[in-house]
Amino acid sequence: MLARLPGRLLQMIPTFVLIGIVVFVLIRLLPGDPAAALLGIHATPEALARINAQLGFNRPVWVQFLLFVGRLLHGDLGISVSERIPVTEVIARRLPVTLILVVMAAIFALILALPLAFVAALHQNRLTDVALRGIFQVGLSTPIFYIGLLMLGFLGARLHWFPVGGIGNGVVSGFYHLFLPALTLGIGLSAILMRSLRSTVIGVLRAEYVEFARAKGIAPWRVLTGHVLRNSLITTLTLFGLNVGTLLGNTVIVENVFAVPGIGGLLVEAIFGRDYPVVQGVTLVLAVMVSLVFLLTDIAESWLDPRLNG
Amino acid sequence: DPVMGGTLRFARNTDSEILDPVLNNANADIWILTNLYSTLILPAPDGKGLLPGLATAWSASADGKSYTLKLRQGTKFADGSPVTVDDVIWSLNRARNPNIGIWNFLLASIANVSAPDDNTILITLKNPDPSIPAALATFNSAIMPHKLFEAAKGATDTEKANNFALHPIGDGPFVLSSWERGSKMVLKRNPYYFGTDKAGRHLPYLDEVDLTIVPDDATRILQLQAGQIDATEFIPYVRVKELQADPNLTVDLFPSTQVTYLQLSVFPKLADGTPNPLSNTKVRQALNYAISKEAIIKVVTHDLGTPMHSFFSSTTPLYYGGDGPAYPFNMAKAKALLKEAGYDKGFELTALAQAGKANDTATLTLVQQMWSALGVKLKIQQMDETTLDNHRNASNFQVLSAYWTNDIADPNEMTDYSAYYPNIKSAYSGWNNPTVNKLFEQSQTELDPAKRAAEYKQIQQIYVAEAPEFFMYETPFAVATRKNVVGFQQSPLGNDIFDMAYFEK
Amino acid sequence: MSAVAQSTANAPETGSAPGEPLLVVRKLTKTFARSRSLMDLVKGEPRRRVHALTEVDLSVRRGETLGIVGESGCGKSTLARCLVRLHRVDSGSVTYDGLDVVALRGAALRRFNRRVQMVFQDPYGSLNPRMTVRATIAEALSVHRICPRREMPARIAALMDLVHLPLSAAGRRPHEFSGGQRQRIGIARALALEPDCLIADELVSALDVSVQAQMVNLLLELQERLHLTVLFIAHDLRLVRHLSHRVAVMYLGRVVELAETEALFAHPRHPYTRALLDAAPELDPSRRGSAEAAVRGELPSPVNPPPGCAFHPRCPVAIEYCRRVRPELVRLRDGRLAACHLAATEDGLVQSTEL
Amino acid sequence: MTTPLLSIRGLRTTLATERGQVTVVDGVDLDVQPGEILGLVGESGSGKSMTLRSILRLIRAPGRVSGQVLWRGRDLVPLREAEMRAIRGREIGMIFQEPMTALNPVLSVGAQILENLVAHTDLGRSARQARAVELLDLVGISAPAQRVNDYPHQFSGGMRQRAMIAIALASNPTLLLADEPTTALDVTIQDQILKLLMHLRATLKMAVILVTHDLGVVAQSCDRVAVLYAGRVAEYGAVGPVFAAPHHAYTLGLLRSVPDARHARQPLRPIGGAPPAPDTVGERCAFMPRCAYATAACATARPPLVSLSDGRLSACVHWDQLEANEWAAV
Amino acid sequence: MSGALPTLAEAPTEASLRRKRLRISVPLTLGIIITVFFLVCAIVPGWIAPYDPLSFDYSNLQVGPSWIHLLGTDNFGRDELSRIIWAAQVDIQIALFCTIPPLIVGTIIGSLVGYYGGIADMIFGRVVDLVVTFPFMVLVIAIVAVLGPGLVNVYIAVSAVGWVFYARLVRSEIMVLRQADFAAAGRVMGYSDLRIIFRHLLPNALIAVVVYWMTDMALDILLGSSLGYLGLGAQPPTAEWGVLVSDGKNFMDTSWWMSVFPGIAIVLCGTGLSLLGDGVADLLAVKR
Ligand SMILES: Nc1ncnc2c1ncn2[C@@H]1O[C@H](COP(=O)(O)OP(=O)(O)OP(=O)(O)O)[C@@H](O)[C@H]1O
Ligand SMILES: Nc1ncnc2c1ncn2[C@@H]1O[C@H](COP(=O)(O)OP(=O)(O)OP(=O)(O)O)[C@@H](O)[C@H]1O
Ligand SMILES: [Mg+2]
Ligand SMILES: [Mg+2]
Repeated sequence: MLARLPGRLLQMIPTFVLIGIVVFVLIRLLPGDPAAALLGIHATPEALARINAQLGFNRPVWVQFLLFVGRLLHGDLGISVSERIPVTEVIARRLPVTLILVVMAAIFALILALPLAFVAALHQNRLTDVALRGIFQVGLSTPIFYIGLLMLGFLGARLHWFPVGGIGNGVVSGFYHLFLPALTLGIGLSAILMRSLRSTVIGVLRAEYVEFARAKGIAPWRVLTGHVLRNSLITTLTLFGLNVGTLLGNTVIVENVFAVPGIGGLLVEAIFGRDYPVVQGVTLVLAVMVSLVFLLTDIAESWLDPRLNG
Repeated sequence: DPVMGGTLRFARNTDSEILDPVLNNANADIWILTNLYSTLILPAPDGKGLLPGLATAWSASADGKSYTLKLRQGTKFADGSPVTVDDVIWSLNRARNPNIGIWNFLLASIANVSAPDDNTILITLKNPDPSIPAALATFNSAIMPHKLFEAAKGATDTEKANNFALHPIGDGPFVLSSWERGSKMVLKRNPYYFGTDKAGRHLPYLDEVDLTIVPDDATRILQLQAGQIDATEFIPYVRVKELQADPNLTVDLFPSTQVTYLQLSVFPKLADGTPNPLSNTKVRQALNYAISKEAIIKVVTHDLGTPMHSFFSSTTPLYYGGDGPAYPFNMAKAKALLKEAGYDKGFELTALAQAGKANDTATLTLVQQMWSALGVKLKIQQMDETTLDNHRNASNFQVLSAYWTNDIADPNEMTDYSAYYPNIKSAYSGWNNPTVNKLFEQSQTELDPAKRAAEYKQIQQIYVAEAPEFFMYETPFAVATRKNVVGFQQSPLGNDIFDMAYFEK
Repeated sequence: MSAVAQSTANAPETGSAPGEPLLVVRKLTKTFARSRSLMDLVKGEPRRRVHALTEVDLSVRRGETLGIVGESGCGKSTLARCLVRLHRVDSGSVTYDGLDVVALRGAALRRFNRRVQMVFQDPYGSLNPRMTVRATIAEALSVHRICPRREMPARIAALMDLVHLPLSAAGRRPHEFSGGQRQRIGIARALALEPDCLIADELVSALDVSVQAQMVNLLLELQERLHLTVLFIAHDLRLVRHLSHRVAVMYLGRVVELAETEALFAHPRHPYTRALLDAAPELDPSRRGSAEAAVRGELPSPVNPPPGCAFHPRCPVAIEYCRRVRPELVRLRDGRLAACHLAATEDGLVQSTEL
Repeated sequence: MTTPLLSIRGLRTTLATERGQVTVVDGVDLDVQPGEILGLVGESGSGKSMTLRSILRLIRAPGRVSGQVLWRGRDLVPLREAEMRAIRGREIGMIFQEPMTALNPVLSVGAQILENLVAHTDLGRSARQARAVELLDLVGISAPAQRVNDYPHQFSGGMRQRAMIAIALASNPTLLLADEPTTALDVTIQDQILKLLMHLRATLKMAVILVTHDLGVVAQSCDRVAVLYAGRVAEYGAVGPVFAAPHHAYTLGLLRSVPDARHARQPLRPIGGAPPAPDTVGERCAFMPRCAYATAACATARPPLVSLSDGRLSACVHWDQLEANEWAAV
Repeated sequence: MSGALPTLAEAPTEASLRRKRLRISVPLTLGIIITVFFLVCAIVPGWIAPYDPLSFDYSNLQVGPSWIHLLGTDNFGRDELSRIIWAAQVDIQIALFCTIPPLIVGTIIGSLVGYYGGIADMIFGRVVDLVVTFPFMVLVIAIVAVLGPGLVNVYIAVSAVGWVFYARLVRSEIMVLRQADFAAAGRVMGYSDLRIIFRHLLPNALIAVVVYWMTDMALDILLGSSLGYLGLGAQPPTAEWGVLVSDGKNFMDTSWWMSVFPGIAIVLCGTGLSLLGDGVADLLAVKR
């Protein structure tokens, strides 16, 4: 894997360029431009022209793209149209929150899905299994904002166990505040993971090497931890990598419900506000982030699965 | 008695974008700005009158072509530096500069601002303008520290403004202490603020206001109920009754200038070239009659709204509501009018609404149902705000759900926008009434209040009779606070007024 | 059934008489590229290759059965696949009845495939699990327009009878058959095209002894009836010995010995052949072999074949010369082909002083 | 005759499948003497692997094992799982049919050996490590100290099989259950593995049950042979006599299916048909439909395994009417 | 030679095999029942729904479940049950129109790319990266914003992105299948590539596609809800489960039934589809 790392990194570049172009074109296909979004009902042709000229959005798209790429090479993503500060600053402020949120969500999803998938797999087709699958099916079919509001209503407002939205001040309080949104996101993801994980575990449990381990006379829990868990984790990781995009997409909703100033909400706001520089910047950062996650899952997979080191 | 001190935690649904009085354009900016900057004249909290601000007195010359204002002595910016006539002149000149921002039209009649002495400001006008005192009480005329602004980084006014607005120093009751974009804004008491209460105590009472951003209505209310915040605005009407019943909460319904209505295009032809049935006055009247405002007020505003009598709100100066609600529900009349107009077979209309605004879609859903009795088929299409504005500003729409809040305590802004053709074709509707146009132009220079009132009465009557919009309702601002919060006010223009707020012991 | 036999009999004679070489392979080389990491690329290391076949020489005579044996991974399947053009060869030539097989493409390739068919090792994998027997055979018939649509049922019945499958099984899918029956379906499908050469890659390896025997009988019967030329690839020396007229022994991508069956089994000349025969367990418990294994070590990696004679690391009689110089496949005195320095010396083909 | 190490009587194993309960081992009787190699042959699906797994009770619920498995006089069938674990791997080792799937691909070979040592020995960490290397050396893996941390995919097929043997031998079992240890391998490698097993048997005084398809393997390596058909033992006896004069029509059929060097390109005499699916036999000789000697007597009941002379057992009604095997005459 | 003839007496007869092949499991039966129920709702909602889903009743705003209104009424006094039943029409439509075009296009592209590999596969790899790197929902939101809200545009947006997931799935299946001997056999038989791809390989890849398809349908109904939350989904007064749930959001405290019952409909439909998917996969699976 480590030998292939530089290759993987190189491979990302065309992806980023492609994403850059698609985003550039897509956002400019939206009706209205940053000036129109800024001015709203106060827009007059003169004001629009003045502001677009100020912001440089009156030039041909390809010129804008080249300028964007040129600035990008200096680490400059431009200035946010609506917030009027550098996009790098906007992202720097919002990204960590989302990162923590997503990481916590991933952990929650694993904590939920992994043991429960095991329990379900070990009780295949018995009541426990059916009940667990039923619960996760509900999790899978319930809109994420609804789960979020229920969490807020019960665990937050009613029981006062958790703060009702926001991100608090400081690290400890930050984690405390992000608990519910991360859990909400995690539930959604765990429902996706659980389904395939269960069948993976069932498959692994049936594998000959598990039988062989039993034939060695080692204890059942050692069989589970030493053989089944590790092999199931590989599939989980793959699956997790595939669902990072979904997870990030759901942050849009969760951040809205829980008043978390993260990057998902920012992106949608920026799309609606025609804040071209922010959309471009955030997309790029997301692409880098997701690619890194892919890379990390790849590395973790090859660490777990020596066959991949071929 | 008011208690000094304390931190008020207030949740808003969206964050401000720029805290510059001139360059802003979003309500989320405007409604917070008055806490940071003072104007020469202050609007009364009820929106009806004007109070002394940085100027203690003002008077117009006999010909109405100049105003003289006396500056208050010893006022300071939040950093302790004095407010000088230079700051005033520079600020007003910046505010009326046609190349900066979009609010300069409010001060368009000013020809020159000067200072005969260190305590006096003389404003000369191109023509008499009765709305100047109100304009000077509007956020964009705020007085800013010239030197500090110039010291801000950047080459152009825009760049300087962007940087200055990150750490604005103003002369309002509060000063920005920290700002985490999209999440939280902390306002600290400005110790140099000139304002006092009736008992002579220095305002504001509060030490601090924490403004947090919570986009989701339901979450904001949950936070309030959980005691995580002390107050919040934009309570959905459906929740008002329920929250009023909560022993821990108070729900205030502040009179507002907010009106909700459906904007129309009355051009003879639509953007796609097909004939426009709404260009026919009778059709518009018929459709207006066919809308049961009572039902909408009941279902959508849960009886918090009131029917419109005019095209602007009853809280606006020079409002005329004497003829009663516009177009009370009358299906028979509606049918008759439509028949007269030759449209008794019905037709199709498309209404645009902003995506995610539950009330707009609810209203349109009701209208859709009501009109179906006339054979008028209404299609509803939601879109994001910018796309909607794009349709509006290109006059590319038939019906469009809209609401309005005044920014200035004068009817001229709304009239200019909605009823006066030469500027923006009466809000891009294409409604062009020469009488109204002439009356409005006269009223803009009319110094006699009675005559101006008469002109406005006529404008409103013509407008209602011609029905270039579908009248819906006006609504108060619903703000919920914890029981111990007293004195918070929202002006009819929407400004959040924190300087009189305090915690009851 | 008779239809099949007839049409094969009526196939135009293509010149060469029985016993003449039908399929001639010359210096056939096939390598597979291994994926190369970026690091290798940066370091400028050449792309690593699996040397599956190296300069293989072979000829199959019309109507004969040529057996091919060798260890797993020595290139038997690769050879078979190259012959039916499933692989593109790197170099060398394959001539079939005067036809240059390597250069074939499009319609000509399809015509060639009609004449040379292959049956695969894996009875589970070589049939489309979703197609019934009837559909499988009918597809072959209709794609090549072997017979008019109305005659198809009769032709299918004839083919199934030929391989001893009951007609009632025509509507079933592969998973409803045993391994031996599946191989029969595979053979029926191949025979549907009326080929004159059949390449059987480990046709019976996956089957039980009793079923193996059934298949052996079937192959013998078919060859008799349809005058097929057969290339029989197998692990099992007993089977190869039973079926083949001649046998080729392969080691690490090369043919190391090729001889008439009986001669080969009686007097193996290549040490590898000898090891192979020694290692094969005899069926007679009274004739137990030595307690020592016939040959040490494992098959070397085809990525880095050893220099010199590929067998030298495991060869009990290897001398220093074998480590350096690769022996050519030469014709020995007794007419067989072998690639061994020592065998060549024994026969006086090489002066022992040269070694 | 000495007391057998392992004595199996009426072993019956039932598995739960989609079609319901299926009996795949249907009353197997077997004896294994200390230090002997017992060959277990039979067609695919005859229940060889299931018999081995049943001995170690590696049958998952709701599958069931019944009958008697006397291991040094102690019946394993009623033992609790924990007691069973002390026997698995410790006293009875097992190697599985397919080394590719039976070795955990994500654990190093060493780790998989160590597991066994941790469970069954009280060796210290370094002693275990040393033992693992020693084991790999024992099964003939060159440079064992370097290869111990390799993963299964880095081993060739033959080496994987050796690694499995090393794992099974880790705690010096008295009996090794070897399920087709050579089927997937080439003749030369098969030869090496079989010679290794025989060598280990001799040096470690270990008994082996060797499952195989290949009659040649039995002839060359086993002391005694049991022929399995449809979940039952058809014939049992010392290898030489059984091969020379099979006492079951099925054994005879198997031996005749193998090509004979003297009759090249002559039709063979295979057993017709295919073995029955488990549980479709009914009350008759399971081999009857394929048997050339079948008579009405075969159709009345499943013939029991009866003891014949010199320790041979057969379940054939017509055992004494069979022709002798031909090559035996040579 | 008769000895070589396999005896088929013990083998199950053709009829019994067919019966076994079609033996329908309990989960599958449940899946079929649920799916058929919703299909009936979608096809003839008018026969089942007790009320007009659009007619207002100002005297019965937000009344809870009762015998008159089994599932209560919404803030316009519309019967919730009737709205849920009529919504099935829209949601089944969403489930189908959001998935069938990507299913077809993705399957074809995935098959070709998986079989031929090469440059096309590399380009496809980049497209996959592009799509998976970009949060799906955001991409759909952006495309819907470009095209304007409304179901048709949602279909276009989801299809524009969704085909990639099908193609990726099919590609990896085909890549494995093309190694199979029966693919090689097809080539040796002189079959054309297209015949091998679409007649031999693809049918064997379809199980995975069917299972994914069923899940995808359920997820798309949910996506409708998220878009409804943002106002970009079905346009009023059209009832759609997701939009009903998100409309009911404001009434969670006062009128829980407005969001809970449509939510249950989503869960039920999703469960039905996934049971159906698993069951059909079981039926189609080739036993070995
Ligand atoms: N498609 C391929 N890509 C890469 N390497 C291959 C490929 N096919 C075969 N090889 C390699 O070529 C060599 C010869 O393989 P081949 O399958 O021809 O051996 P074989 O003699 O048929 O073995 P077996 O008896 O196990 O079937 C092996 O090392 C194998 O790994
Ligand atoms: N997990 C299982 N579920 C159901 N039936 C099974 C299972 N495993 C094996 N069987 C059946 O049990 C019977 C005996 O199988 P077993 O694996 O013991 O055969 P075997 O003699 O070892 O065959 P082979 O030579 O193919 O390994 C067969 O009919 C097989 O189909
Ligand atoms: Mg092969
Ligand atoms: Mg077995």
